[in-house]
Amino acid sequence: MDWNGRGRTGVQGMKLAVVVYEGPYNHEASDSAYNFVQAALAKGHEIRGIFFYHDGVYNVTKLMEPPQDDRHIANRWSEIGAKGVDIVVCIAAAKRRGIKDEVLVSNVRISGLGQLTMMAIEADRVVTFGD
Amino acid sequence: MDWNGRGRTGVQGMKLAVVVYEGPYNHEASDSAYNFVQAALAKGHEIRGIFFYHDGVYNVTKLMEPPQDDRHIANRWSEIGAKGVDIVVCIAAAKRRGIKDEVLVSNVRISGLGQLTMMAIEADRVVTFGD
Amino acid sequence: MSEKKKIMFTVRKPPHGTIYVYEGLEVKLIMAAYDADISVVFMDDGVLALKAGQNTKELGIKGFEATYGALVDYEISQVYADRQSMEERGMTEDDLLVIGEDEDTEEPIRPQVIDSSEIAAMMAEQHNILPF
Amino acid sequence: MSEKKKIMFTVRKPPHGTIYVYEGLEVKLIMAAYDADISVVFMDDGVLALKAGQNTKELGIKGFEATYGALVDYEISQVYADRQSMEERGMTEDDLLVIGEDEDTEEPIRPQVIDSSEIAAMMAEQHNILPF
Amino acid sequence: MLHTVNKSPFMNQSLESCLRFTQSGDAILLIEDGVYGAAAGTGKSALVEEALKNHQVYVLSADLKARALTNLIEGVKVTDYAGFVDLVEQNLVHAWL
Amino acid sequence: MLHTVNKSPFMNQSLESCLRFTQSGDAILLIEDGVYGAAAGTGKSALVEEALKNHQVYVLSADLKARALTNLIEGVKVTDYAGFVDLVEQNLVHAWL
Repeated sequence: MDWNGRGRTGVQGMKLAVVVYEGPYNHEASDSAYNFVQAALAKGHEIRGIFFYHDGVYNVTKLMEPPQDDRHIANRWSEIGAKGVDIVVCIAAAKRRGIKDEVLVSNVRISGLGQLTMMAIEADRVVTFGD
Repeated sequence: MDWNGRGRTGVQGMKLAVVVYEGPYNHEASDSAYNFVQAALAKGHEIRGIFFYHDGVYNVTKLMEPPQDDRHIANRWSEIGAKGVDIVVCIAAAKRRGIKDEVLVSNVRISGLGQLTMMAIEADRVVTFGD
Repeated sequence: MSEKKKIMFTVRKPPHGTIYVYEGLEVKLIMAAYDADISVVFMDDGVLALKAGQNTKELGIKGFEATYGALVDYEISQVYADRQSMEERGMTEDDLLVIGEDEDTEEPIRPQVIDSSEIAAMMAEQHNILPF
Repeated sequence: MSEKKKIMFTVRKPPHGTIYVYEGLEVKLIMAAYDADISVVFMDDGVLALKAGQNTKELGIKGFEATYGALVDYEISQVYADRQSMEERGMTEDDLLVIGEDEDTEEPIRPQVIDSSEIAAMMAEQHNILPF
Repeated sequence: MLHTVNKSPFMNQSLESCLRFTQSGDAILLIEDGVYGAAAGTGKSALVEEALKNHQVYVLSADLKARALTNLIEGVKVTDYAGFVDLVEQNLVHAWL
Repeated sequence: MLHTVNKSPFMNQSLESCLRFTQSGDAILLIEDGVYGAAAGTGKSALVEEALKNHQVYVLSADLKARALTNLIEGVKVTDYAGFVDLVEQNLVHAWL
């Protein structure tokens, strides 16, 4: 098997947006998105924003308590937010599913679909993770 | 097209259990389960229990606020619970996903997988709805 | 950069079994208010969302046929359906719901049925593509 | 009714892409403590969960191969895999992970590969079947 | 036995898989996105046409109407949720999720 | 263009569908359960073997290892998340969810 040649000159300063459609633990989408964002940040890219839609809104509830030896998905996203990445949860999808300001981890905000629109227009690339 | 002949003599006193694997609104599973339970109750069957597992645990958060003209899935389940049906949310699945006593609608309880086991053993039939 | 960005939505899931088609429609309506060149392509099971006559009353969930009927009013007029996906599902152009009417002739407007090669070519021209 | 109830679990999803296999395993371990006659059948993409050598470290999620290795210790020994599902996925009996070892001989025990007609016959005999 | 199938046969193999594990005389109920399997004149109609030789095939009316399916394969029986409950009374159930 | 496919080809038509809409030269990245499409000697190997005639096909190493896939179709390139980011830099992306 070939290994994809890396260490190529990256396209620096590219703005990426990431969209997540599925909830934590149940689908791998959230993990894939997290690993992708970590790799993009490590390569010096700007993350224009991360948008949680559909069941993706469940990713950032501070009420989750995974087993001690498992990853804490909401805290991981909060740490990405603490680095200055704009993390947005869709208000319409969140209300329907019971995700509100009072249960959000920090460094994450609830806003409208206009934010997704702006990401799709302003980001050089949008990468979507879902089911 | 034929219509399934109904009005047959039902098997009265049958104990049914219903298991739901997916969250509200995102999948039809919860709606199918609800419609099935309503029909079973209308026919005089005993519902031995309803068990929410996987993302199904999201069905019973009182924080959900669907649009005014849409069904309120958590309240619907709570009303079924008020009729005396035992509605159980799996504690392990719920903890991981941030569903706790403080956000539950009434007439629903959090308990362990042993409850699902008892339903599978004691109910004459288990019907599972999921993705 | 005064040129409008081209944004495509792809709809590949069937309606009602999941909420993706429904919530995806909400995104399209919002995005229509922004300065972008929007197109929507229905392919695979997504074409099933375009079947006229859907009635979700007995199911007890909200439908969206009426909203699709207003797509042209929202200035979303580049709406396409993949021919092969329709054929595999036994659908013809007559099965498609109406997405608006012609301002002048008042003729009903339906999604345009095109081939996969045309869709592939359109995809390649986009600034970004959102799958719903 | 002192006879044990027969409960079957069917596993049809692939591992890791979703949590169903993982959380389904938790149910099997709990149910093993109750007085029931349990069997587990892997079919379709479920057989992929039985591949030996899964390593989820780079992915950053919890694996479960070690837990499968203790199924026999939990007294879950009726574990079957559908032959045709395995063949379609290029799997042979040698690819299967170990679910325990024989008490006497210490030989490794693997899921038993059987045909779909045998599985269908077993399904029909159950008190209830839980799909995971 | 009663087998429930809830996936579109065009994108998902669940119906095919279900049919491989059924025994003659088993009943099959198509629900949710599974109801597309009951449509006549599609690339997947042959599955249910073949299944009807050895099985009763039912389809849930609420899901049919939601999806505007009117042209069904001959021999498929339309039922409602009360009929679904009847089928469950009479059969052990497996859901092909 | 870059196409990401995240579904098992044995139960879901996403990979087939993706290949029907790709243009020559497009790259395909298999992730999550989609990596099973890169396995050699399966009933679905022909899909990627055929795709390799006109496309670069990549597969994500973390997902391969999690699924114990070692015997890959010749010509498939293994990449990691950093390589995934490289591919995104170079291409407009469509996810075949």
